Amino acid sequence: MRLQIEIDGQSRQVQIDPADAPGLWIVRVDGNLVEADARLLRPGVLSLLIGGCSHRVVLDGDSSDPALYIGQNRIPYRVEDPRSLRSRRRHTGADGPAVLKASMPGRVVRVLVERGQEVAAHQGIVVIEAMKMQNELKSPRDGRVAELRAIPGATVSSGETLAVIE
Amino acid sequence: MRLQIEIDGQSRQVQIDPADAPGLWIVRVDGNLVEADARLLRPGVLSLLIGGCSHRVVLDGDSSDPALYIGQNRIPYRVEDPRSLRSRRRHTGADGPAVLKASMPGRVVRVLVERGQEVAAHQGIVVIEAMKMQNELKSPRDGRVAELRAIPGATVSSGETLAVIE
Amino acid sequence: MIRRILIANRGEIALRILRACRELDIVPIAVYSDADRAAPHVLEADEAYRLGPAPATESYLRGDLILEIARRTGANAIHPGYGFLSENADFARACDSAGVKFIGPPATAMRILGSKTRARQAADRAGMPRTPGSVQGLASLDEARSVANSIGYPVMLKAAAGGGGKGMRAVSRPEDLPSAFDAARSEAERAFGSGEVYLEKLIERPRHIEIQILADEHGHCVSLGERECSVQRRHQKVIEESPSAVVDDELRRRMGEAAVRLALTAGYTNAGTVEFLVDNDRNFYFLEVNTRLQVEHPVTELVTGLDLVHLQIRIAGGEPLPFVQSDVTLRGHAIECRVYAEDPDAGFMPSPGRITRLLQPGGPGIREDCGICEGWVVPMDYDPMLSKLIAFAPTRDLAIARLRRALDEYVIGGIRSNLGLFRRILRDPDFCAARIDTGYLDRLLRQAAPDLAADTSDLVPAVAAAVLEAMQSAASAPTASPASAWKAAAHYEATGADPRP
Amino acid sequence: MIRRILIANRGEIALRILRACRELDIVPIAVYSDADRAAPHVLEADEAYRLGPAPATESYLRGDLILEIARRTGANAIHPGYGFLSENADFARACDSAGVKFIGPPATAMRILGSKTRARQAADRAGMPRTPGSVQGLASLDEARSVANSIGYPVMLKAAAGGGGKGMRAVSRPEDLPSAFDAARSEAERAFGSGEVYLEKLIERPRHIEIQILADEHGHCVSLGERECSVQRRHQKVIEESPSAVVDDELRRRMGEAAVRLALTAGYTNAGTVEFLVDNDRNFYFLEVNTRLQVEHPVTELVTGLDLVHLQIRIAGGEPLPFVQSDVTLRGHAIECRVYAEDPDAGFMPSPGRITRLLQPGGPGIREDCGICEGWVVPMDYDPMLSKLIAFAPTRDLAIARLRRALDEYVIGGIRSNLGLFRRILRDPDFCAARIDTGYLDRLLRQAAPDLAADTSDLVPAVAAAVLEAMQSAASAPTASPASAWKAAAHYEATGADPRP
Repeated sequence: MRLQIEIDGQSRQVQIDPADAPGLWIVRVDGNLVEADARLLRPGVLSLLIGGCSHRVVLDGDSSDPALYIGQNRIPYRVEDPRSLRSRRRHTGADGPAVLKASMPGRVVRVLVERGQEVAAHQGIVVIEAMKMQNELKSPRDGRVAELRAIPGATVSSGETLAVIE
Repeated sequence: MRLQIEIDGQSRQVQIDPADAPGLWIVRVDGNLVEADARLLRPGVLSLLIGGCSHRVVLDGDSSDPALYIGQNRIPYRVEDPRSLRSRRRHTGADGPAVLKASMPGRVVRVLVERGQEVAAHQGIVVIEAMKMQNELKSPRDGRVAELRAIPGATVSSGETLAVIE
Repeated sequence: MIRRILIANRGEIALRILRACRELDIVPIAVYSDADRAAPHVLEADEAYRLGPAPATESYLRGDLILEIARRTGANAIHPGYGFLSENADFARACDSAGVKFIGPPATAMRILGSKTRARQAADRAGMPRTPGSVQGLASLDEARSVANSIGYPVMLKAAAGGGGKGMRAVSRPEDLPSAFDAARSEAERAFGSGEVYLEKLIERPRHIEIQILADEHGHCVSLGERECSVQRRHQKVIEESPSAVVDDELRRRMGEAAVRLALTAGYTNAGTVEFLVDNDRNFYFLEVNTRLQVEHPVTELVTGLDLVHLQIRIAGGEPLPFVQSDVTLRGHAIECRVYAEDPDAGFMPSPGRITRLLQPGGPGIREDCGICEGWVVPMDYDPMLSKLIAFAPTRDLAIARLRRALDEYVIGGIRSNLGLFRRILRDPDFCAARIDTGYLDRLLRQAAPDLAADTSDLVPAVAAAVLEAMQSAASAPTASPASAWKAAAHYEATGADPRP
Repeated sequence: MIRRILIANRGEIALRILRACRELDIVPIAVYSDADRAAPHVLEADEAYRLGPAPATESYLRGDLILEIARRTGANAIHPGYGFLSENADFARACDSAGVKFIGPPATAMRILGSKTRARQAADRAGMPRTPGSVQGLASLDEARSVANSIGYPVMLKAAAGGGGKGMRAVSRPEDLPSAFDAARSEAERAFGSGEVYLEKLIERPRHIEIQILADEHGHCVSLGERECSVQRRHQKVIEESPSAVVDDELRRRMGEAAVRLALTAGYTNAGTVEFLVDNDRNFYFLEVNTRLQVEHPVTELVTGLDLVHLQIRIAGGEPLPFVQSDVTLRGHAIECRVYAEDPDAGFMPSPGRITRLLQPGGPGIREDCGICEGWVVPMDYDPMLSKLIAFAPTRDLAIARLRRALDEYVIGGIRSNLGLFRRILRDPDFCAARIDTGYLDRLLRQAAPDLAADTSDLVPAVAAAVLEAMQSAASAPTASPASAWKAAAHYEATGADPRP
């Protein structure tokens, strides 16, 4: 099985095949060959032995933002799927409309702009509160508030679109 | 939804229907009506509030022998399925051939009888070892060893047939 | 005789009190908001009653509802925990009127010590050192100016009703006083409904050291050693320990005696904490009193061998203290980390949400007072504390080593936490040498974090990701997308989600 | 300087030692059998190496393989834990020859104290009270008869190489001696490869009380108080506590001094335990020495505030003891329960298998030294210990209450455990009053168990079962069988099972 895996922003070519015993895999990463002894202890918790070194691997995040805890280090990763362009989406939109998304789940306590208003980069757009802490979300660029979905008092989830700046 | 539920050997008639709010159920047990507020916290762990009393319910066992921990009490139960006779199977076989099953997973260390041999009730048939403890399994009745599947040194799982006494 | 206690709180402290109730054969009764229906404290209680919607103002702050539930369920005492109604003198009085024992000091003592200016007056009556400055609210800018001139700059403006750093302003030059005075007043007015501010000498690089006291209802009061709480961010404690590296037996005795005198002067009963600032020359200055159980009480429990919640309940039940001051001895060293749902790598942004995976530390010398479990959705409506991780060991060095070990075992998946911050602090040479003051953590955070991130030339992450992918691919149908290793694992969380009818 | 320790053990004690290594900045190296590849001690170690197939004789007892791995991986010390190779003098000597530090006493001291007859001779040299009887193996039935007649019946026959109750026979009448003598000899021969038996006076209803000692390699030895281990089943300890209700300061001092003398006489170093029987008049009699860390060492750690595994490692590294006898004080009370995979309701039948669900206790005063986790398959190949649950509190009564509370929080699903037995013991009036001796538990188990089972007229189980069924039915496709509520929940375990390629 051939995979392209992006680890913390850097892309690696990986070839993985089952070895001759249960739990063993032959893995080639960018030309380096290792034998990995891997057991899934319960969903999302993997014990990985490579050359005698023991690694506790814990899956974190979700499909849009997967990560691994290896020991205590949280490492974002992405398995690139050649059949879709999904993995490239995050790179789009530098010049197009900028979408302001909720960086945390919370309640909208204040909306600081109006639809159609001209705004500068870093100008405050919306204030969200969670866990007794208020967070002011700022415009990612100069532009005009093309859409304004945030409604004071409403609950928003993380990643939800609050406004679009054109 | 109508159910027949056997709790620790005693059969109850239960009617359960969702109430008007999420998590709430109207349950009638043998004519007693209660409102239950139930949340599955994670698979197999249920928080149940009935009239202000809080119960921690944990599923245990498997399909052939389900049980609930309610607080610290382990309570075997069985939801009887009118479409099958499964629930009655355990009552069969009082006069027919008696099947000697492994009462725990382990290794067969000794087989004390031979096929075809006449045995008395409570006579030792097989010795199994697990966790440094040996267990002698005894014949459930007088009879003849019609089948003998236990092989010294073999690993057996719980419930596996070791011998049949006719 | 206290038989049934209503626990008017949530999270780890509700569980903490619940456990003490069980150990004393008392029925624990929980209350919950809609956000907490599936919370551990509801699961573990004998009885649990709904208060109302998620916002605290509609649930845990509704003293009227809580008293109504206490009456209906026959609870003859209420433990308020910390936060919420715990320092609300009106609620304490209402409990009293309703014939329900409030587990804490009487409303009269709370009123005296709850206001910082009145507490400073009480400190003077008790002959206790305090920072130079006013002991009453400043009537005008002129008065502020004259006090500041008499004690000398730098000074600190503080809200009398304050807490959590709100309504505070440090002023180092006379010309900055007017604007600071206005700002502190209006911030205090907004935050506490009272614009009363006072002024005190600013202590440079102070340590925050506090004394735990315990007073019964028969006039006996003891002190239980100190806690050093100098590791703070925005005036919020982050790490607490006992004993303090700068407090010797003599200083401990003097601070303890001062705290006990203040408590007796104010007619205080039950558990309380007298907070001090300690300067470089180990002079101590009265700061304020917290008229309740503190978050950080476990470090005192570990070094004294006592159980403060047991003792709170026994005191509230009218029992005399079962020991005297000379019976109190400190042994070993305890350090506590407040584990929060916040992301130190992203400006300490709150991180509520579902805990998809939880690997908790354990073993010798580790105590975790925890309010979460796998599958729990941390609500956005309350403070971000998830649990308190506490290490106990014979020495401070070993307590630090033990805490590091426990932090390395700990994984909280699905949300972000500040576990990484603790890993950093506990390896910082200044912290390890106990060179700390209340500005320590802000200084540390201004430095670049040591790069603990994975070496990208390391093969392990790529191998791990590939194995997970291959396992998923082997286990699932051939139509499965290769980019979905996480999905199989996430299935459990998905199916564990409240499947509503 | 010890830098890398190979941990030649499994389960909770392997994790216990691993944690101590981390706290001392030592690299922990695990070994495992095929049954333990997915065990917690492998997951948490820095390095882990396969020994062989599941049976202990092919894995954890393979000293040759273990030494080979130590050499290959640069481990300069081996911690044997308890059981397996921990009391094997040949292995200790082999480590020594290989230049790998064995963390335990020297082989010479193990040989003296490992044989019960040689240990009795050493006790005589140390001037320590022991039971009347022989100090050498009995050459013949005639010799046995003459010793028995001289000390008087009842007497006890014991295997010199014994342990765990094997090769032991109580004899109350002279006419029973011949058959008991033959039986004890042949049982000892089968179990230990040595038929050497000796004979001692049988103490009636004794308490089992043992002294923890610690000796450095510079001639210093201290005692760390006692543990009472009288709650036993078939000569296996079930509950241990410290201090003992019958040991006062004076008796503790005398027993401690005797134990230290014995250790010094035998040239003992590192941690060890001297076991005694104590009769109704509080006379103590030397029983035997365990030349290793004991399962029940945590109760001593909790009341002394020390870490025995840290101290073992420091002693093995050549450090002198960092304290003297007068520094050792006991505070509070600790009780430990050995949690086993066995079914007390079915003749204590072993219960290996997958742990499908695990709810673990926590909070103040609770320590769990645990070798399991959710999803773990408890192998059938080793002893049934799952974890040790230990409570610490200011008094024995509170430690009991705390342990009850923790047991009520604890759920181990998928396999059976003896948690229910502990719930029963900790509510038994005799246990609560400390009226215990080594026959206590057998007597308790002969009584009918109090009926703690659910009242079948209670609605709760039926409601719970119905709700689970209805949730499943609502969540799943219409074709689902109604009798399968457990299936959805079990899905997680099923998908968690090692998905082989």
